[in-house]
Amino acid sequence: MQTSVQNAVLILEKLRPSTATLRAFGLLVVLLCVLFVASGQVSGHQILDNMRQAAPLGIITLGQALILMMGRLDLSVGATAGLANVVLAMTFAGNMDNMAYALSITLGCGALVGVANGLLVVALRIPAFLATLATSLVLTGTTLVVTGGSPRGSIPAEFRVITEGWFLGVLPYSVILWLAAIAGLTLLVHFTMPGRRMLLAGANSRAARLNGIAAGRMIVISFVFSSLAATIGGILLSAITGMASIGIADAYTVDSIAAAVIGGAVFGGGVFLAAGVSIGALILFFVQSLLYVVSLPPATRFIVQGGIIVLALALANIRRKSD
Amino acid sequence: MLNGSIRFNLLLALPALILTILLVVFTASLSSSFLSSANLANLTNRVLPLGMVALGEAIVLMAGRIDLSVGTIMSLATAIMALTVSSIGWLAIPLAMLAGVGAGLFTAAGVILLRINPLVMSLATAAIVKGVTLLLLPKPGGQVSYDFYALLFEGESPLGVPLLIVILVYGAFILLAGWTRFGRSIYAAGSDPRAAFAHGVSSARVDLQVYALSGALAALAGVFLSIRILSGDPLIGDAYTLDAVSAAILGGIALKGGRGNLIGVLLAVISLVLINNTFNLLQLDTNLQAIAKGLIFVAALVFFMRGKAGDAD
Amino acid sequence: MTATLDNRSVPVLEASGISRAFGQNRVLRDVSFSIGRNEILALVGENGAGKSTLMNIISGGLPQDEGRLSLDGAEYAPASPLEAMRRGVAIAHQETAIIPDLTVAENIFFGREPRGPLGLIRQDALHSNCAELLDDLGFSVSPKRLGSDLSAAELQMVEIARAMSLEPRVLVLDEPTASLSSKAAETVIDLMQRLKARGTSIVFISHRLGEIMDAADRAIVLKDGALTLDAAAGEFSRDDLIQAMVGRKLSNIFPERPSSFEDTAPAIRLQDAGNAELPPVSLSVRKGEVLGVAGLEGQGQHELAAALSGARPFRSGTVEIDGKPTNISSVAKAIALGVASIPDDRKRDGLALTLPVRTNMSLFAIGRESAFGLLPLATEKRFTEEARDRFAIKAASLEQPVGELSGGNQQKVVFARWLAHTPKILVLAEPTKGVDIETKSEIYRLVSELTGKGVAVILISSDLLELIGLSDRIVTVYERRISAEIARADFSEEHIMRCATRHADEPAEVVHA
Amino acid sequence: ADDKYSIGYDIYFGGNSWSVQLAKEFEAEAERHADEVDVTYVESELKVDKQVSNIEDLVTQGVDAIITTPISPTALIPVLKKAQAKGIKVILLASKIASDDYDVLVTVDDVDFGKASAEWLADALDGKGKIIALNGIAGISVSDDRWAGAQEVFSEYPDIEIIATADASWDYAQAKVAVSNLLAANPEIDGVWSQGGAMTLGAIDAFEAAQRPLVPMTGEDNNGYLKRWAALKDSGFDSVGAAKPTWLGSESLLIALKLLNGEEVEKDIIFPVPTITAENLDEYVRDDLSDSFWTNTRLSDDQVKATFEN
Ligand SMILES: Nc1ncnc2c1ncn2[C@@H]1O[C@H](COP(=O)(O)OP(=O)(O)OP(=O)(O)O)[C@@H](O)[C@H]1O
Ligand SMILES: Nc1ncnc2c1ncn2[C@@H]1O[C@H](COP(=O)(O)OP(=O)(O)OP(=O)(O)O)[C@@H](O)[C@H]1O
Ligand SMILES: [Mg+2]
Ligand SMILES: [Mg+2]
Repeated sequence: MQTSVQNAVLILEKLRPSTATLRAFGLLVVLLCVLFVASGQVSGHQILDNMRQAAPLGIITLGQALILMMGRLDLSVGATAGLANVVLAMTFAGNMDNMAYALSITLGCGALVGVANGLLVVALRIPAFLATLATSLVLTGTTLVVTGGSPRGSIPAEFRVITEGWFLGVLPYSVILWLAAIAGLTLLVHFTMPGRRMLLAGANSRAARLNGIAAGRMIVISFVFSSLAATIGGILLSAITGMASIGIADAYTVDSIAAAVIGGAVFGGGVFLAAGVSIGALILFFVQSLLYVVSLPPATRFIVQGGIIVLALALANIRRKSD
Repeated sequence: MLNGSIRFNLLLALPALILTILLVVFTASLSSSFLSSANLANLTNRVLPLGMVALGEAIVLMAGRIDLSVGTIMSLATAIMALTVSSIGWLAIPLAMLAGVGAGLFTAAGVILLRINPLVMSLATAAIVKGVTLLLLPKPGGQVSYDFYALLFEGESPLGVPLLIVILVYGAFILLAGWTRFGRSIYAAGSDPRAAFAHGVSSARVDLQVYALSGALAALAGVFLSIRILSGDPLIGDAYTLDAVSAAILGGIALKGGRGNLIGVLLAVISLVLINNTFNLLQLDTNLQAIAKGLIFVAALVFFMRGKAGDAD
Repeated sequence: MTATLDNRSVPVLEASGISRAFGQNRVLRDVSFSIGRNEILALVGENGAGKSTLMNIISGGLPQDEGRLSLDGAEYAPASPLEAMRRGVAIAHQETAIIPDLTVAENIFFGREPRGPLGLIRQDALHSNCAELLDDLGFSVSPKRLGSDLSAAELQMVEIARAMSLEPRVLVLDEPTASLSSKAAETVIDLMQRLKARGTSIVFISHRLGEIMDAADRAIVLKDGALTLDAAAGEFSRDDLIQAMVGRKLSNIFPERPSSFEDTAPAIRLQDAGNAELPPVSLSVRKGEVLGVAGLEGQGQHELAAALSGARPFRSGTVEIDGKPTNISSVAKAIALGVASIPDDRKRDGLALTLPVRTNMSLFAIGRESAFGLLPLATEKRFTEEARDRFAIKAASLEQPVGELSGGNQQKVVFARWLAHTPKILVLAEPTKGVDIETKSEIYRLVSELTGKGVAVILISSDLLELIGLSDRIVTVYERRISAEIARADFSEEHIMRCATRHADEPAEVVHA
Repeated sequence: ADDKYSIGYDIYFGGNSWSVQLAKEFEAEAERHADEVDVTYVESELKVDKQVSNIEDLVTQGVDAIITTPISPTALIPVLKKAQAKGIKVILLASKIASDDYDVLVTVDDVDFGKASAEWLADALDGKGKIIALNGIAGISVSDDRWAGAQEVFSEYPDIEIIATADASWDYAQAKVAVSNLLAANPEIDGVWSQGGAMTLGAIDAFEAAQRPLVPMTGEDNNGYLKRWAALKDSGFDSVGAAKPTWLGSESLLIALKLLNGEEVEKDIIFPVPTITAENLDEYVRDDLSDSFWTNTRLSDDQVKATFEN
């Protein structure tokens, strides 16, 4: 049929990487070259292995990017990932038999955080960044109170396959999960009606409501997605460390914003580039490796991170102006 | 005098006033030591750093911007103090403030020249300042001369130097905000930048001014803090960012700019300081303290942000 | 300053050969004109013709690329609005520049506040000075009210007062009446006459030709940045203005429509329908009929629109659509029932400004054709391209953010959204606010096309000519109640205004229109 | 209640299991002396300025003694001076200040801690071999002191070569990454000197992942580490568990009571470092208790279970 051909063309058109994504990709390649020169060894296997470790940040960044698309900011992703880490270890208690229970409780907690964020924003009309900041405070406080400062339990070694194992020895499982998240969210945002409604609700919720879209619900759902992404990131992180620690995921909040911005996310909202922001997460990760290789003090990591944010936004804004 | 928009803005300080009075009455009636001059002196000492950093944050918020780097600037100032007081003496204070202004100008430059969203730009500044601070002073330490401490915090009377500084600085800024053309331009830019522009107010200039002020005041807060702890600490200020934003919002400064009064901010700072003191003096469970603070923050958000914030923020 | 008739011919301000371009866009081409002493000069032109640009140049807001200005015969090249003001040229902007969180007085004297010791502003003196000024101008606005509390008309008054506080010799008013009801607009026109009597020369921009015919001493017309007409009052007609603006005759912008509805059944009927904000109303609209709703600002017409659109549903009474009782309980329900609404504030209520034209336009078209919740990409593409062509929407591409479009084009995007499936009932609120005459006539043609298909239209407008030209029947609202129903045969501006300013049972003599 | 002593206890941190257990030991001891003391707790969250405020408030309240774990060596000096001037007894628990404005310091010296584990490792290697060192956080006095003690010992063994050091923040994951890298770069590693049990766990996992035989490694007295050690013991793994015992918390109260009762007390009470070796490992390791629990304790099993549930 002609329409199906037409549709295929349109789908391909939509999948064409945006300039922001290509720019991020270029930056990544440059970075890898520098890393290669500095360390004298970069293999495909090594890159995949780094991707494996970058997967938690990558997936959390996807959630952040979704919220950015809605013209908002989620400052609770770090605390949410940390909560997932503590809850997962506690419910797993080192025993693989508890897997279903542990995963469902952890994901459930994550979803609840998202609902809470969404309701604060929609029902109480608190600006998102303050609402999520408040949530992150409450989460950090609650975690401390509940665990008394020393989280319990552990992640069984069998479960840690999801971050340490490789599918057929060629592709790490966590990278597969990450790619699936990219594909899923791309499908949702660019190819489905709910995604479209979400986009409109984020851009102007009042207009969306007056045009018959349940805008409040779409905003709450987007926060649930973001919190779930943070939770999955926290689960992967737990699988890497094998145990629970407090505050272990705090850096993800700023890192995820930085990665998203590097990958082409726009503050005004309306843009969602799953591939771009994932590359952004990789860039951040490789920058850290680079600092490690050239043995700069850990403090430089903050400076480089801040610098990259400014640079990425500056490039994007200058481009937009000259367009 | 208290005419026009000033009166509307004063009304916004009412909730902070009520909260402060409630806390004072409540604690004073249950603890005999609360009103002792030693305790009041302790309280003014604690108001000093938070008061300065919240003041800067409030001015930025009045202009419709936000500065999430103030906490790291405080840390930077403590580091500069700890590292340089021994060699250059009191000159360390202007040096630290200069660094604060520099950080503020950096944020402003990103906001104005590169048109980066103020929230993210100040987050980026925060990351960079934190990195620089950790390079200068990787761990808590250094030495701030006891002379400064003796000058500021020694003595058990609340009528000391800290109170004087708070009164002078807040007095000056209250006049500046309410009764000068400079203050008007801040309110105007925060209220509606386009309209303000038509009135000859350049929002770029206002941005530059408020971020520089906020950087300077945050650094001043860091200076006081380093004197209080007689050393530097590269992470000590981080927690103050949130307290500064909370104090400004609790004090009635509208997040979207254009509204609020600095008297409310001072009252909010006092009530935040009081909460901690109340819990300690009344020997209440310390876990509840964190929750109480969180609830007050959320309540402030609900009272002040509700309905005022636009759809997208 | 007293003016004599002789002074009229002496120009206060003269512009010759003014050109200005923004990048490739040549907005003004060799424009020359002059403003006489004690003259009300009307400046007319379509959207984007360059009117505001020209006035910005005169008032120091923009430099020209070419051409010269002179004031009282002397060279005049203001580098800033401030300098222009000092030379006696002030402007009240098209989009009023009132700071919402400052009071009227603080706004009017912004940057020129009386100051005492230490350079501190004297608030009391500021407000009393302002009270004097407002008194003098005959405005009854309190100087202590906040800008955010003012109505559209009051905002415009304060904007004018601000310009007047500079005691200018030339006052530029850029579309001062665009957002005002006829009644409020009259007050502004009245003020212009009073200022003129005091010796102020006024340049006045408006899209409402009626006002221009009434008030202007002279009119100039811009088309695509060039001057196409310059004539004194009495030397031009309404049609002349239109022809100069549009470049062709557009004598009747209102399409001919059949007006016999005796046999058709009502598409929608309200019986004592109301809610907390709206006392019970009863009305009905037949298929293919346009019911106009006239009224001063804030008489309940927007509450009616909100209830019909499902945003603030009716809570009492009955609503029948196609004879069947129903309940418009939500916007989604309204859409399902075939009730389409076009809001008066398109930026706030209608569009997602940061999103592309395509996304904004395809909202409803794709919803119906979506299978398994997937976006029907082909349908979207076909629909948006068709709609763009059909409505002649000017946009760089369908991917351009809709916020970058001009106001008229934004309005067309909102209209186009409904083209996907013809509604049964169309509720239009101020459909042509700030829209130029050519686009207006396109929108009117569209309405007529829809009524031809049997769509019932409820048209809420503050533009009386539009109501008269388009409606089959007009109801007037006053204090949230219907005060009269007027048949087409009885349409006249005077009669409608009379009905719109009194209760249904009030005797007509009491009213001074 | 007037005849009871009032004691202000500053919980300096509630964010890791050691600091939590330290406070619990104190609490348990205070319960045992419930008829003698009334305790006011304040919480400093590892924030220097908050700690200053908290101590100020304790002084205001007029407690009889203050027990605190100074976060900074300088920050508390003025307020502790004030406290002493008011006749309040000041007991420093597990951490020093840079002046003598206190009555008693009760702690275990971190230099001794480093020495104890270094000596064991030197013995285990017969005084020769290539080792790597895992430190906490450079600049934190605990980490610096322990490393200084260890270096002092190793300097006496010319045949022991420290081929690399890494700062792994007492963190399992960081230690694992660091050791993996070091293993890849060095074909021979004969021993691991580590300042923390979690880091040692990371090192063990890195060795196993690289399929390299385990070498002698030093560790701490936390139960999780001891369990792993016990499990590996039969396959030839050897280790030592040095301890900064949490019972210092309980000791601090006993000392405070002595002070308040007017007994003579030494100003600096520095306990020797308890060490766990393969011989007495079984006395310490508790399979039935949580990994998080620190085994040099005076807490009852029930109290441990209440603190660390599994
Ligand atoms: N910020 C902007 N960025 C890019 N293009 C713009 C921007 N603002 C306006 N334009 C372009 O300028 C053109 C005219 O804009 P303008 O706002 O002057 O419209 P207008 O002539 O006043 O029309 P209307 O009466 O319909 O509002 C539009 O076609 C738009 O594409
Ligand atoms: N600052 C600007 N930058 C770029 N283009 C501009 C700018 N201001 C105006 N324009 C362009 O100049 C043209 C004329 O705009 P202008 O505002 O003068 O129109 P106008 O006649 O006042 O229209 P309206 O009736 O809608 O007010 C517009 O099409 C717009 O594209
Ligand atoms: Mg326009
Ligand atoms: Mg215009």
